[in-house]
Parts: sequence; structure tokens; C-alpha cells
Amino acid sequence: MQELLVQLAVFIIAAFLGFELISRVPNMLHTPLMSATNAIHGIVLVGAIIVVATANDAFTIAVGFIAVVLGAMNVVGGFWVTNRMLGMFRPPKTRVKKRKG
Amino acid sequence: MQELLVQLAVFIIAAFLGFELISRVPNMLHTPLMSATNAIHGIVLVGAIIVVATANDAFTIAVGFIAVVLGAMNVVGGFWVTNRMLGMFRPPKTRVKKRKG
Amino acid sequence: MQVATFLAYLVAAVLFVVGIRRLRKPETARSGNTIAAFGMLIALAATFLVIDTNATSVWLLIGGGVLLGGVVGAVSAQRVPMTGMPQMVAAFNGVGGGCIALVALSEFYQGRAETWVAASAGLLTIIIGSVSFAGSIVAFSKLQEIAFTGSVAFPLQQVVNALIFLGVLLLSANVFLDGALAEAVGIPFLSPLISLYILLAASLLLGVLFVIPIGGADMPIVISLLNAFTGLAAAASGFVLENYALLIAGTLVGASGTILTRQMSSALGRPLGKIIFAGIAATGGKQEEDDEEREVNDVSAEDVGSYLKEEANKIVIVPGYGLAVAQAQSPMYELMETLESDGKEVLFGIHPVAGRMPGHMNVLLTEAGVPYAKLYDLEDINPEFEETDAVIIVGANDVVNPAANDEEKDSPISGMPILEVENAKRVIFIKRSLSPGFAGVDNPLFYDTDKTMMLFTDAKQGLQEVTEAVKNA
Amino acid sequence: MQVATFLAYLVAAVLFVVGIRRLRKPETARSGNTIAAFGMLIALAATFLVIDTNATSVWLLIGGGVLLGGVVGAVSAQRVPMTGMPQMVAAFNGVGGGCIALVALSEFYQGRAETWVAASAGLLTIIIGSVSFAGSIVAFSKLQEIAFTGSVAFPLQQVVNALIFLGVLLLSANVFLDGALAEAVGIPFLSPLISLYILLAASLLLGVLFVIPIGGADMPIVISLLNAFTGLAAAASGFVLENYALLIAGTLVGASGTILTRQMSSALGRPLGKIIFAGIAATGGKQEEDDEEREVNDVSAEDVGSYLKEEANKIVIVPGYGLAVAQAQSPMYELMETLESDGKEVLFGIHPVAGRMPGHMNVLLTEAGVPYAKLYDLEDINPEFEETDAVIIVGANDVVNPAANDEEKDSPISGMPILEVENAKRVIFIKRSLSPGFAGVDNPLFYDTDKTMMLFTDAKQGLQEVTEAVKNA
Ligand SMILES: NC(=O)c1ccc[n+]([C@@H]2O[C@H](COP(=O)([O-])OP(=O)(O)OC[C@H]3O[C@@H](n4cnc5c(N)ncnc54)[C@H](OP(=O)(O)O)[C@@H]3O)[C@@H](O)[C@H]2O)c1
Ligand SMILES: NC(=O)c1ccc[n+]([C@@H]2O[C@H](COP(=O)([O-])OP(=O)(O)OC[C@H]3O[C@@H](n4cnc5c(N)ncnc54)[C@H](OP(=O)(O)O)[C@@H]3O)[C@@H](O)[C@H]2O)c1
Repeated sequence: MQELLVQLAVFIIAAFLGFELISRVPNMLHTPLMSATNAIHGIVLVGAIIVVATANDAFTIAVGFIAVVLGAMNVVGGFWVTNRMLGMFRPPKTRVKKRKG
Repeated sequence: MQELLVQLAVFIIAAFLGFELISRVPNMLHTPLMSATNAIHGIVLVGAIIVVATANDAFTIAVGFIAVVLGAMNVVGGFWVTNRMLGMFRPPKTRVKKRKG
Repeated sequence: MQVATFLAYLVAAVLFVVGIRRLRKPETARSGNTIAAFGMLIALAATFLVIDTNATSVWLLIGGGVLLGGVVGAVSAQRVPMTGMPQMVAAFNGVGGGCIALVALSEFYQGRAETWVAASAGLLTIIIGSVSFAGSIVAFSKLQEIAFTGSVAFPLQQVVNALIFLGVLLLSANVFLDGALAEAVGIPFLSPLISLYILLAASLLLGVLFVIPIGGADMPIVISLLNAFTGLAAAASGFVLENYALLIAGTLVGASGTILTRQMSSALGRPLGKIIFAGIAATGGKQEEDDEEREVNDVSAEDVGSYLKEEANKIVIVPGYGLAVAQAQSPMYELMETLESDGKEVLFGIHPVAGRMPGHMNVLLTEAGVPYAKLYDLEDINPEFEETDAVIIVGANDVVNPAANDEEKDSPISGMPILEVENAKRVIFIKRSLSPGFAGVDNPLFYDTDKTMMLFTDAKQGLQEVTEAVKNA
Repeated sequence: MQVATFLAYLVAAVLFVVGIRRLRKPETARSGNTIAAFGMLIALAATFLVIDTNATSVWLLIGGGVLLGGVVGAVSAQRVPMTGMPQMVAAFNGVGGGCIALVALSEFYQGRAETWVAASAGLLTIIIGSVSFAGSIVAFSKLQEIAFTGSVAFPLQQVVNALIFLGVLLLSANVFLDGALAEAVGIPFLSPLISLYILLAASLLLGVLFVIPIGGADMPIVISLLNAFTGLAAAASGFVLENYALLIAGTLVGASGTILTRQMSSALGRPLGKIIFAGIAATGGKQEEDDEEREVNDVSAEDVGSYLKEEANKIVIVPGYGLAVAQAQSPMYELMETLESDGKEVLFGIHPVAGRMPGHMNVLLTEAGVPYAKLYDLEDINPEFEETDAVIIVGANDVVNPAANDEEKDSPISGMPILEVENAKRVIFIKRSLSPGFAGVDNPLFYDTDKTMMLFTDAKQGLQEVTEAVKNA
């Protein structure tokens, strides 16, 4: 019970943190940001690996294996594609404010 | 051990949350904000109450009692004074942008 | 060992947070992504540490699976063209949702979801994960134009959705009550496990039905929402597996994804509720086409060149999706240089949703070498049009379409703020035909023969010709 | 019961977060404070639920203590004048630090700090709590001008501090090792408990020595820093007591307090490192006073009135601490009205640290009815001075003192951005004498007889007279 309560506490604080983290991101970063957070939830791969490692029957092994493949795609592809996108945003040489006067 | 690790996790996430929460507060709110967070750490009163409630000897009772008094001052005075300060910030009737053109 | 793993997970979570923080600014975004990826590596390494098995077969399976998925992911990510990014993200999100649904399924199969917490969190994981999987695949198909393009509607759609949702609830209750519900109503063959399979199928169907009525223009928002869903599913499975890495990372993605979705939908001027619950009420435009030929002011590159040279001083260039298709960013840069060497003032007006992904135009133009300082946002450029002599619109339509302001007609772009090019003295379109853009809404500006010049050609060729014409005029 | 308490603590933590969020905007700030206070109420109520005692004496003690402390806190909070707010906050912060140090002490006394985690967190709590307590009391005394005013320095200060800090470390180690350290070096009477008492005293001394060299102008920053310290101590005691309310709330305050401190110090233009490690190198100004009489342009209210009436069109009013002392906000409002009815343009230039607390001037002026739109920030007003005919400076000095820009002299206000009133055509001071302000730095503008008019009088009276003079001129 105590364990569950603590998990709940972690969940709530982390949710607030998530909300706060994304405050007013510039428009042009929406896609990379979506893509990067998408890669982060690829952490589910951890769960899939544990399933395979602790599986005792063929069905679970099969399901787990598919899950591992899918999870790995999510992680690797997600970070990779984000990196490619962000490579397009070359650092501006002189970041002068747009308005002249 | 597990308990401690989880506490550490909570501590770290909460610290990030705290950092994120105060991002670019307008100058004029610095004092009330300081005062309100000051009142919030008055939560130590909870600790002081538990000390008195579980004390077995005179010394602890005395120390705990002083702690309760100090903690209560922190909580009540803190929120009270913040409220008074913020009462001064009357909501602007028309919050037009300062610049005329 | 357990302690080391926990600490590693915590470090990973911190790196995720730091990474997301850095993703908020263009200057630091790329390093943010790298930091988050590094966190992931740590989390995975720590997981290998706790695997308590000596069976090589298990290691082979895991290693093989990771390798297979990783290679497929990396290759697709490397190959996809820039314009295909949104559907790529949709696909990766979908597989993540599928992964987490399968993990939860196997927990039930192995009888591990014993407590009520584990059971309810597990059911939630299966439902959300499947919806996210199926929805993402549909979104992918739409954007890739494989299937379901446009807004697919059928009669009684809402009723069907509601019924399926009810079914999902009942099946969940049955699983939760260990089959007691099915027995009570006299269908004992509906064992918990069979219920689970049906639940999975029903959730997938729900995901499909959720996304098909939504038009392609709203897909980026839907993908972002499904991304938040997958994060939430990961968090729920963190409860089941008592795994803090999943719990924290999933929650972060779920929460930040929710906010991001809201921000995106407000940037595109499309309230989330409208997107989800209405779809787009059958895209008009395309079909409505009144066959009557309407007159346009069809001009040559020379006409454009001499107008620019002789009568225009302040020129605004508005790029759109066609620029990306024609890969015409370098010719555009040259036109800018030529005009500037003639002493003209040249600005770029960048609409937030020009192109097919947020930031699309910024990416292309900075790639071509246009300085940041010349790229003006919607709010910054609109006041400038009043004093502009010529607006050159290259391969764009929706973002300058005044039909968005027409309150009487309900079109897919109604209410979207647009670049108000009609305030300029002259409007020059460079595109191949009169066909409308992504949203399929005809543009009344095409037919304003006094103000508008239409240069019908490919963007790259057109820009090159105009540059020549300016030089020679 | 335990579950209910935990959930209540969680709700309290959420309310704290929501409260702090709302404190970021003036419109919602007050409700944010109320929400946080409500959270505290819930946390306290939940604590009463877990108290496992029937002894009325315990209940009486707790109730009596809370009542006593609460009444003292409320009465002081209600009575303190607006100008005394900073020291009030310092006092409340101090008592909080003292409370938490005593709690940790009693944990040791009762032998509860058994594990190494509890012991180290407990020691940290005692040290930080005591430093915060003593430091806050010193800050209070400085601001209230009871003692330690100005920057108190003595020889070898840094060395003494370092030695005490070393002592604190050694004592902590001795407690941690259960007295083994003292035995090893042959002073066995230094039992863990006695070490603790000495530790407490040494930490208090450290707190005093930390704050006394710092000048009064930097006190708000120091108070904010000590506030963050107390939060951190609360978090540490959360580890000892395994109490998530203390842990979360303390961490939130510790972290947000740290950021707030940095923001305040950058707003005041004073790097944190400089404040802490240098104190202010003996405030010059006051002593340097060269007795030589320097000439000033001493004027009457009538002179000011006729200048304003006849030669000034654009007028900027700069209020300072003296306005608050004289309670002259209403006369100031009337002067504004009078000038505006004559067709003049009147603006207010508000320096971020004018007065004695952030937002001091905004509070006073909006109280008097001056519309928000007329209050200009530092950055917004500075470009306006070029075209300003007259700046009326009411009871301010530091915030308009060009000595801040003098790079050769190191004064307490060096580097602070100021209101550049010297760019205006005329500068009119309304103050009682030539005495400098808070920082004690003389103002060269006083002696610029061409540009400056000095109206030596109380702010309230002066403003009233000037208003009359404008009406009659
Ligand atoms: N940015 C995002 O995040 C995002 C994501 C998804 C959807 N969208 C949607 O995409 C649309 C973007 O608007 P937009 O104005 O940039 O584009 P658009 O309205 O889709 O118009 C693109 C135009 O480019 C022309 N074109 C295509 N290939 C060309 C070529 N090779 N040379 C010259 N012209 C060419 C087409 O006309 P011709 O065929 O006559 O040449 C078409 O009218 C909006 O509706 C937006 O909601 C945006
Ligand atoms: N805002 C904050 O958060 C804060 C907090 C702590 C410290 N501070 C410091 O406080 C200072 C604020 O600068 P400031 O320019 O507002 O004030 P100041 O530099 O302290 O000057 C106040 C002036 O008001 C005059 N005065 C006092 N009573 C008066 C009365 N009844 N009528 C007319 N004049 C009167 C005094 O001169 P006479 O005696 O000649 O009349 C004095 O020169 C800065 O140094 C700042 O760093 C600010």
C-alpha cells in the first residue's frame, strides 16, 4: 500500500513537472519536441525486455519478442529522426532581433 | 533501502519542479513570492507536532513545544503577511499595454 | 544490483528532464535530444544488469529483437524525406503504443496482474496503448496518402463509437472481476483471457474510428495527442511493473505531450474539441468547383521581373509547401540577393503552418542561407503588408487564403489566422496551376485580376526566370 | 488512517504547487497564497489524525503552542507597516529555521536518528536550520535598524568563518561516528550529545557571521537565500522523519527559493557571489563627506510650478522611498491630474528597487489610483527621458544616482542600472535635505546647478505646494 501511495506521489509531481516543462515553446520546435518526447516513451522497451527475460511459455516469449522489436523501433527511430530534424535548425550566426527600430 | 531510493526520486523530481515553477516572475512579485514560499516551509510545524506527540521525557517535550510555537508563527504569520502584501496589488481595471503606439 | 538499477533509472529520468528543457530553444534543442538519448541508453544498460537469466536463448532473443527493431527504426528514420517527418513520428509513436499494450497483455497472461492496482493499471495500458497504436497507423496512412485520406465519415459514427466504448468498459469490468460478470449474465465462455483478446481488438477498432474522420490538416495535432496517450500508457505500466523509469518517463511524456497538443492546436487556430469530436465536416472546396471558367491575370516571368524592377521597393516573399516540393530554396535566395543588390527591401513572411510540418519553412530557408533576421512571423509581417509593393507567393495557398476569414462558409481553414497579403499593392503567385492547397479550398485572390499576377510554372524554374528577368529588365 | 494521512499530505503538496504557480502573476497571486494556506490546513489536520495519544496534556501542549505561535505571528503580521515587510519575512523565516533545527535535535536526543541516512540528514537539518535562524535574526536587526546596521567587518573574518566551518564538520563527524572521533583524539567527554549542543551553537554563530558583513541593501536577497535554506532543511528532515509532506514541500521551497534568489540578485544588478563573499567593502559615501559646502540650485514651490506650467510639456515623475515615508501618494496623484488638465503628458518611471521592497512603488501608486498604463518600467522609461522636459524626483536618490555608472569608484550601488534622468531637460528633486539615500552614496546630480532644481521639503507638503503653484501660475 505504502508503495502504491509513493508511486502516486511520484506520478503527480512528475505530471506537474511535465506540464511546467513545456511552457510556450516556439512554433517551429513543435514537431521536434513531439518527436523527442515520442522517443522518450520508448522507455517501454525496458518493460518489454523484462517480459522476455522472465517469460516461461512460448506465447509470452513471442509476445515479448514482438514488443521488444516494436519498442526498439520506437527508441532508435524516434531519437534518430529527431536528430535529423534538429540538424536542420542551424544555429543562427547573428541572432539580432528581427525589428530594425 | 527501497524507501530511501524512492525518497531520493521524489526529492529530485520535486526539485526540478520547484526550479521550473519560478521562471521569470515579475519583479514586483519577488517579495510576496519569497514570503509565500517562506510560509510553505512552515510545514515543519508538522514535524514539531509529531515530536511533542511522541515525546517521552521533559527535555523533548520542552524542545518540541518551543518548536511548535516557532513553527506556528512561521505558518500563520507567513501566510498572513503575504496576504496583506498581495492585498496591495489591486487588480488593474484596464490592463492596456503600456506603449501607446 | 537493485540499488544500482534504481539509481540508473533515476539518472535516466533526470537526463530526460534536462533534455526536454533544452528542447525548448532552437539553440540547445539538438543537444537536448542527445542528452535524452543518452538517458535512454543508461536505462537500457541498467535493465540488462537486472536480468536474472543465463539462458543464451533469452539473451539472443532480446539482443536480436533490439537489433532488428533498432535497425528498422534507424533506416526508416534516415531515409524518410523531410516532408515525410510527421508520418514517421506517427509510425514510431504507434509501435511504442503497440509495444506497451503487448507488455500489459503478457502480464495478464502470466497472471501477474493480481492486485486491483495492477489489474486496473494493466487494463488502462492495454486500452490506451492499442488506441494509440491503431490511431497512429491510421494517421500514418492518411499522411502518406496510402488510405483513409481526407475525412472519412459514415452514418451513425458517434453511436458506433459510443457502443464500442461501452463494450470496452464491460470487457474491462469482466477482466477485473475475474470473469464474474460474464458468468452473471450467462456467457461463461467469456473467460478473462478471452475478454482480454476481444478488448484488445475493440480498442484497436476504437483507435481507427477515432482518427479516420479527422482531416489530414489536423493530423499533426492528433499525432501529438496520441503521443501523450502512449506516454500515459507507459506511466500506467510503471504502476503494474513497479518500475520507476517507466512511471516517471511516461508521466513526463504524458503531461508534456498534453500541453504540447494544446499549444499546437492553438497555433493552428483549431480548438482541440472541434478536431476530435467533429472531424472536419466533409471538406467542401474540391467538390464544389463550379466548372465555370473564371478569368485570371496570367503573366510571364518577364512581366514579373519588370514590375519588380521598376515599381516595387518593398517586397515580401511568402514561401509555402510548393517551395519544398520544388526544392526551390536556392533560387529563392538568389532572387533575394538580386533584388537587394538593386536596393530593394526584401522580407520573408513565414506562416506558422506553411509547409507540412511546423518550422518547415524556417528549416528550408536557413538551409539556403537566408539570415534569421529576415524571417518574419505572422504577427510581425502582417502590419508590413500595408506598405508593401509586391508580395511574391511561392507554392503556397492556404496560408494566404482570405477564405479563412469568410465567416459565412465553413471551410477546413475557417478561423485560421492568415498572412494578409491582400493588403499589399500587388500579389504575385508562382505555382503550377489554379489547384488549391492542402485544405482544398479555392482562393478568391487568384481571380482578382487587378491586384494579382499568376505565374504558372514550377517554383524552381519560375524563381530562376524571374531572377533573370529582373537582371535584364 | 496512515493512508488517509498520506493522501492528505499529497493533496497539500499539490495545493502548494498550484499556489506557487498562481503566485507568478499579479492577477492570481492572492488566490495562490490562499490556496497554499488551505493546503497547509489540510496537512495539519491530517497530522492531528495520526497522533496516537490520549493524554490531554499532550493535546493541550500542542494546541497551546499552535495558538500561541499563531497569535503572535498573526498579530505581528497584521501590525507591521508596509515598509517593514522585508524584516517581517526575515523573522518568520528565522523561526521556521529554528523550529526545524529543534525538531532534528530532539530526534537525536531520543535516539531516533539511527541509520546513516537519518543521521546525516539530521545533522544537515540542524546546521542549515540554525544558520537560517541566526542569519534571519541578524537580517531582521539590520533592517529594523536595531543592530549590525551597515556592513560589519572585523579582521580575519574569512579565516574565522573557515575555522568555525571546519569545527562544524568535525563535530558532525563525531556525532555521526557516535563519539569515536573524540575518543580517538583523546577528548572522550565530547559525547555525541554534547557535540550536538556545541554544533548547534557553532552553526548559530556561523549564521551570524555569514550575514553581518552584508550591507542592508542586499538584505532582501540574503533573506531569500536563507528562505531557500530553510526549505532545504525541511526537505532534509523529511528524509529523517520519512514524511513526504516535509520532503516535497521543503524541496519545492528550497528549489524555487534558489531560483528566486538568483532572479532577485540579477534584478538588483548584484551578483550573488559578490554579495556573499565580499559583503560590501565598507560603505564609502557617508564618511567621505568633504565638508566643503557645494552650491545647489535651491528653489521654491512657485519656481517649480511656473516652470512646469510654462516650459514643460512632457513630464516624468520618479517616486522613491521618501514618497512612502511621507505617505504622499495622493498629493502625487493630484499633481498628475492638475498637470494633465493643463494638457501635459505625465508618465511615471518606476525603478525595480525603488522603495524598500520589490513592487513598493507599484503598490503605493495603484493604491492612490494611478492607472497601471502610466507606470513605466526601467527599460521602458529610459528611452523617454531624451524628450522629457522635466523629471520630478520625489523622495528618491539611489535609483537615479549616476554614481552607479561611475566605473572608477566602487560604491554599494556600482553596476546597478538606474533611471537615466540626467538625459531630461530639467531635473527637480523634492526631498528634505542633501542627505543621500539607503546606500549612502552622494548624488552628483544635486550639484548640477544648470539642470537641477532642489525643492527642500517633505514630499507630501512639497507636492501639495507645487500643485497649488501650477494652478495659480
Ligand atoms: N506546417 C504544418 O505543421 C502542417 C502540417 C500538416 C498540414 N499542414 C497544412 O498544410 C497547409 C500549408 O499551406 P501552404 O500554403 O504552405 O501550402 P498549400 O496550401 O498546401 O499549397 C501548396 C501549393 O503549392 C503548389 N505547388 C506544389 N508543388 C509545386 C511546385 N513544384 N512548384 C510550385 N508550386 C507548387 C500547389 O499548387 P499547384 O499544384 O498549382 O502548383 C499548392 O497550391 C495548411 O493547410 C496547413 O494546415 C501544415
Ligand atoms: N525595493 C527593494 O526591494 C529594496 C529593498 C531593500 C533595499 N532597497 C534599496 O533601497 C534604495 C531605494 O532607492 P530610492 O531611490 O527609492 O530611495 P533612497 O535612495 O533610499 O532615497 C530615499 C530618499 O528619500 C528622502 N526622504 C526620506 N523621507 C522623506 C520625506 N518625508 N519627504 C521627502 N523625501 C524624503 C531621503 O532624503 P532626505 O532625507 O533628504 O529627505 C532619501 O534621499 C536602493 O538603494 C535599494 O537598493 C530596495
